[in-house]
Amino acid sequence: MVEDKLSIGNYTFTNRLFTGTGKFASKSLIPEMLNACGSQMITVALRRVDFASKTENILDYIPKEVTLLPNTSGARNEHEAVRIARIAREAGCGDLIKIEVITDMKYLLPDNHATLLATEILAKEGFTVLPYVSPDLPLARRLEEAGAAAVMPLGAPIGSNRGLETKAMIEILIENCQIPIIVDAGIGKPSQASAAMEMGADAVLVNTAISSAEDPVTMGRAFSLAVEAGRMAYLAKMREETKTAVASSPLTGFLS
Amino acid sequence: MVEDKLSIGNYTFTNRLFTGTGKFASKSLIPEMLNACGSQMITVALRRVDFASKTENILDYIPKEVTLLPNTSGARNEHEAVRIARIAREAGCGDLIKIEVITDMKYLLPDNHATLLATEILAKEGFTVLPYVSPDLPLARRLEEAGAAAVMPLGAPIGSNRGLETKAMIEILIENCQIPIIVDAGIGKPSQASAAMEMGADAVLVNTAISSAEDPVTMGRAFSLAVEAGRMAYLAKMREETKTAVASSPLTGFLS
Amino acid sequence: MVEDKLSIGNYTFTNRLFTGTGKFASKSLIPEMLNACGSQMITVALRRVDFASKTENILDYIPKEVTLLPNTSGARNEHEAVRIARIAREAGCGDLIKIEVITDMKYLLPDNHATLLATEILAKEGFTVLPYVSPDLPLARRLEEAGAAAVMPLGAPIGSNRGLETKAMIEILIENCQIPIIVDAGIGKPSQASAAMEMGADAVLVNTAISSAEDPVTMGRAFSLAVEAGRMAYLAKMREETKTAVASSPLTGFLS
Amino acid sequence: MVEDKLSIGNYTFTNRLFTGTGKFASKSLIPEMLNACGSQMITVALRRVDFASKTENILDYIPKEVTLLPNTSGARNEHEAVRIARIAREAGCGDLIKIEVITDMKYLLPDNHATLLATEILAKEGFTVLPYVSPDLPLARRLEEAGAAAVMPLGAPIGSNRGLETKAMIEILIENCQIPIIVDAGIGKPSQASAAMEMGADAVLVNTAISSAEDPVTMGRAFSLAVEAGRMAYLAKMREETKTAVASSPLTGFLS
Amino acid sequence: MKINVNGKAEETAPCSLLDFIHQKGLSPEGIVVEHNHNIVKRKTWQDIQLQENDNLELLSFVGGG
Amino acid sequence: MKINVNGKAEETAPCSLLDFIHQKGLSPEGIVVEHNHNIVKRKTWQDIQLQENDNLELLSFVGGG
Amino acid sequence: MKINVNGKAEETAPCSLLDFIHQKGLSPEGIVVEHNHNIVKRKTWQDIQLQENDNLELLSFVGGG
Amino acid sequence: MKINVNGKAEETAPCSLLDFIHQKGLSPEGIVVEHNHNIVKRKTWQDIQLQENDNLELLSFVGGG
Repeated sequence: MVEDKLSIGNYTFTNRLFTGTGKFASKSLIPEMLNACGSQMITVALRRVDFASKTENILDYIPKEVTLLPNTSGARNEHEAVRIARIAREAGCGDLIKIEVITDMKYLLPDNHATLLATEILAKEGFTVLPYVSPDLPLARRLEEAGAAAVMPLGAPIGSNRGLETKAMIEILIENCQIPIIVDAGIGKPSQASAAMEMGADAVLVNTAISSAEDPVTMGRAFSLAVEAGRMAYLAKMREETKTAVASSPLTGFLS
Repeated sequence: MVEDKLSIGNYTFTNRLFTGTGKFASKSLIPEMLNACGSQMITVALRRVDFASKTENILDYIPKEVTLLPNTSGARNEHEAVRIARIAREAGCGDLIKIEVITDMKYLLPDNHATLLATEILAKEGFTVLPYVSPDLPLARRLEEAGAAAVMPLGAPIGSNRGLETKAMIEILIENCQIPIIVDAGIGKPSQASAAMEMGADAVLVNTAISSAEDPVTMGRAFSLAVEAGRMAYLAKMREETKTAVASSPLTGFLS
Repeated sequence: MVEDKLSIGNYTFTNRLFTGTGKFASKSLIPEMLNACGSQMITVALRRVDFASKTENILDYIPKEVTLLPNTSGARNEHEAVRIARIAREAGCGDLIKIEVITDMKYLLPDNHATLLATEILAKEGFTVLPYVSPDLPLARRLEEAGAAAVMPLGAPIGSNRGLETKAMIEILIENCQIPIIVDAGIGKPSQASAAMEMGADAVLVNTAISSAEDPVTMGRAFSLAVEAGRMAYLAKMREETKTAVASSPLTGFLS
Repeated sequence: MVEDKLSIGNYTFTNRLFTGTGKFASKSLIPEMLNACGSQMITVALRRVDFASKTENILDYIPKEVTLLPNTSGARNEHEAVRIARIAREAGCGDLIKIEVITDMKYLLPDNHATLLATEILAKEGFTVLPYVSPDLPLARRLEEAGAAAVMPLGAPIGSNRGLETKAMIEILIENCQIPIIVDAGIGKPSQASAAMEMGADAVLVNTAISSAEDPVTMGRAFSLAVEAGRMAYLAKMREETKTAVASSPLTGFLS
Repeated sequence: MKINVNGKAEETAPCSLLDFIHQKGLSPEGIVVEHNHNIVKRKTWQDIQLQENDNLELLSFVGGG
Repeated sequence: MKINVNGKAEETAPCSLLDFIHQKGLSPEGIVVEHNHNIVKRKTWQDIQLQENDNLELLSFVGGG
Repeated sequence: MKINVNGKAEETAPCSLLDFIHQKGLSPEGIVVEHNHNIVKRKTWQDIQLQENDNLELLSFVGGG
Repeated sequence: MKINVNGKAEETAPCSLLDFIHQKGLSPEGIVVEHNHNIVKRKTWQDIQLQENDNLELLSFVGGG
């Protein structure tokens, strides 16, 4: 099989599991997890330095060959998202940005319209924009027109482990969008990541399900295998379901 | 992680994907598939030699290191199943036998009671008995008492690719049986194999979904990765679902 | 629409919701519930008289026009089930009997084989036998041959409110059995009862979901409406699902 | 139970099934269906008079006591939606309007943002606005602020009969919105309408599943019963699911 | 004399089964009786004289699903 | 004279909007009219004299979901 | 002489079971034989002389799930 | 003099931005600075003299999903 690469803007990936740096019991687990799963892109957030607790720099835990995907978490509107993106780029993290505009603190659902507005501005400024949104086809088309490099629909609320609860709407995005679809948020089990890839998603981003597992390193490996499995199955083309059985052994009686 | 082995009777496996030899477009795909997925046990069936078409011997396509699991397909009752098992052992295939007693030709559902009767007889004769059944806890306990080496509950009708439609009942077997539970039949996608392993199944047996894929070799590989992913996730302990979101980035606003 | 009657043995019903007398906070709720839902058959159990607590006779709470369906709960094997059935008939409750043979106290799953054996004996003795079983086509066919008047497959463990977790196997019974299929156990919501009827079940039996609701009388009414709705939909023939949309308004633009 | 009324703007309903006039084989089925289901509000569309085929006036088939809900189908943007709404009101249909702005002709998914813009304009003009949208909490909150009288989230693509595929997102709307939530589009079976009501939806709108049934009149009745059942169950409070069984008969053995 | 009732030994004066049931304060309706392992019809209760070591099972209907 | 009706050019003799609608064999009930892009109330139709190049949209309700 | 092979009558000259299998063009590996309803081990085939009316089942492994 | 750092007033002696960061015990790597609402590149920090009432935002990367 010819190598199967994923291009997002000018970036190319051979591993379709993207990861996050949130909620690890110890930051030292992050490089181990990355080594175990081979993820080539990982998210980070930006916040005011806390002088009280001299927190170590998260970047020190991320191997150089892994691409950084700063997010705009903490942004309550498009203006804050744009500001965070510019600061992140200035910090020398490159031009990738995951736009995350959240106003609801209970379900952490993205503000689709504010995310579109931020995407329009940042794409013009040359960012490689990955907007995190609720799956919505007309919006996704506007994101494409606005120059988004991919669309990141949620499967379920962030960190809920509820899985692909928006499956039907994500399938419609996959069928109708030209840019990559990366399922982000809510995936709690490798089987769910596999299912997302089987239906044609280009990649998945998993943070909580890995970082909050009892063994995050092994779980990271599990997710990368599942993502690879789902991708391979998509390429190897599965057969449709049938209502009745289809014999795998000869249907004849033993001696007939 | 200490090596994770599966013991069935006196046999030990490190790969938890079992495969089948049915319905490959070309038998030469079988060794390729086995090589791609690393499956260590594969099913075969027994039938009268067909003098008309000099069919090649299926065994010639199975590497010596792969364990053979003859099935009793074609048996309509416990007596035929016992007869087939004895012949298979005589053929030098060892003492493993998958008991399959089927009377319904539309859904190919197993006859649980006849399967129990055959299990009682064959276990006494020293066979390593793997009964293929509809998931049913009281029956599974009788199979254990009868000396079955594992229980093989169906996920859905053979070859239907419908997946884990009996999930709830299989979970109950996993929770309450001492011998290994191998999900057999109906699994159509890697994500479903992964889900079976995540819930604690000891192994899965996949034939149709691999052999009837457009690319069976790649699909075999996909299933083995998915099975490994599901097993790892089971061992690494996934967190429960939560109704609401659980932030992966700091919940504070960007500048607060 | 010509009246839609359900015949079970020599009994005929126009209401397809069967109910149970277990776990009502107060027995006086039973007649109210029956009045609200119009159920025409209700289950009762048989136990030793408890001299300590002068428990009132459950039968006093069941209107005469409602058919009694004694169950064999408490039976651990076919012999006890047969004994209970005979006693129940002697008590003047008629010849209806719900066979319930349970050995597993955690999931209360029926012993399919013991249930078949009891059915064979009791059908010969002229009982109208309703066996409660895990859905299993070959077994259901034997129950038919043994003279069962209906088959009562479980949807999920008794009282669990988990719904139609055995949906796929129940559908196969409905398609392949001649006698009525009554979904019993596990149904927790009216929508699940409706779904069972939509797929062609002949009736459903609901106890816990009604008796343990905050308002059992209203819940009884809700279930009877849902069962009627599902039955009507089955008779009125629903259209299949389609992947894409099918316009309900003209597809043309407003002024074109 | 005190009468359970639904208020939408200044309108009050005792029947929570809303219906549509699209795709009936014969218009004369509409009044029969309305009579069978008791629906108190029904949708209509507006189009250029077709001089070629003297089409009868759909309004002639709708009993006077049934409230008309004109939709803006055919609108490709907020401006056309506003224009259609004004014309509909002028036609003497009152001030109710279902805003439907659709650009995608394959899945007929609503344009959430254009719908919001139209809602802002029409609410100011005194319309009772019912916007049809993809379920999205931040958008729903803006619709509330804009003065929408209810939110109509889709369950699945129009006319697809796929059911509550957006269940998780609709539940979040129900939990977090003050105005009524009316599940519109995609509902194919009464059990799905029942499930929507059980989870707390205030009403459902069903057109295709009724009009395209083999017997639309009976199907209309089935849906109204299912909606009533679901509502009652919501009010009577269902118990949670439990993993294991909860006995409905005494757990003791028969003679112990 | 001693008889066995629902698995427990009891003392009772010689009497008919029907009398015994009345003594226990039970109303015959909805009660079923096994007398020495045979189901005995209600109408025969008054004719059945309890004997030393008789075994009685007095059963009734309770709520069940 | 020439007027534009539902996007198509038509010839008609000078007349009131109401007359025109009757000529088209339509019953006024359930019809809505835009006359030169303004919605015109039914009661005013008889007072509106159609002019050369007038633009009319005649609309009515149809089945929809 | 006449023997019965896999449910069909066949004519064959007297010979050993092994010879017969070779005549049929089969390679002994992966074949199992029931001779008059008894399974006969491969190493004994050459010693088994076929008799009039013998019943043979020649079986082999095929693809199955 | 008084300056505003991450939303809090602070006293500091006149110094360059780079010096100030060192005084706070921070290593410049992985820190981003907004000086009076403009992002200032790291290489310019030593040339920026802090003034009375300057506003500084010192930001760094943290774990996030």
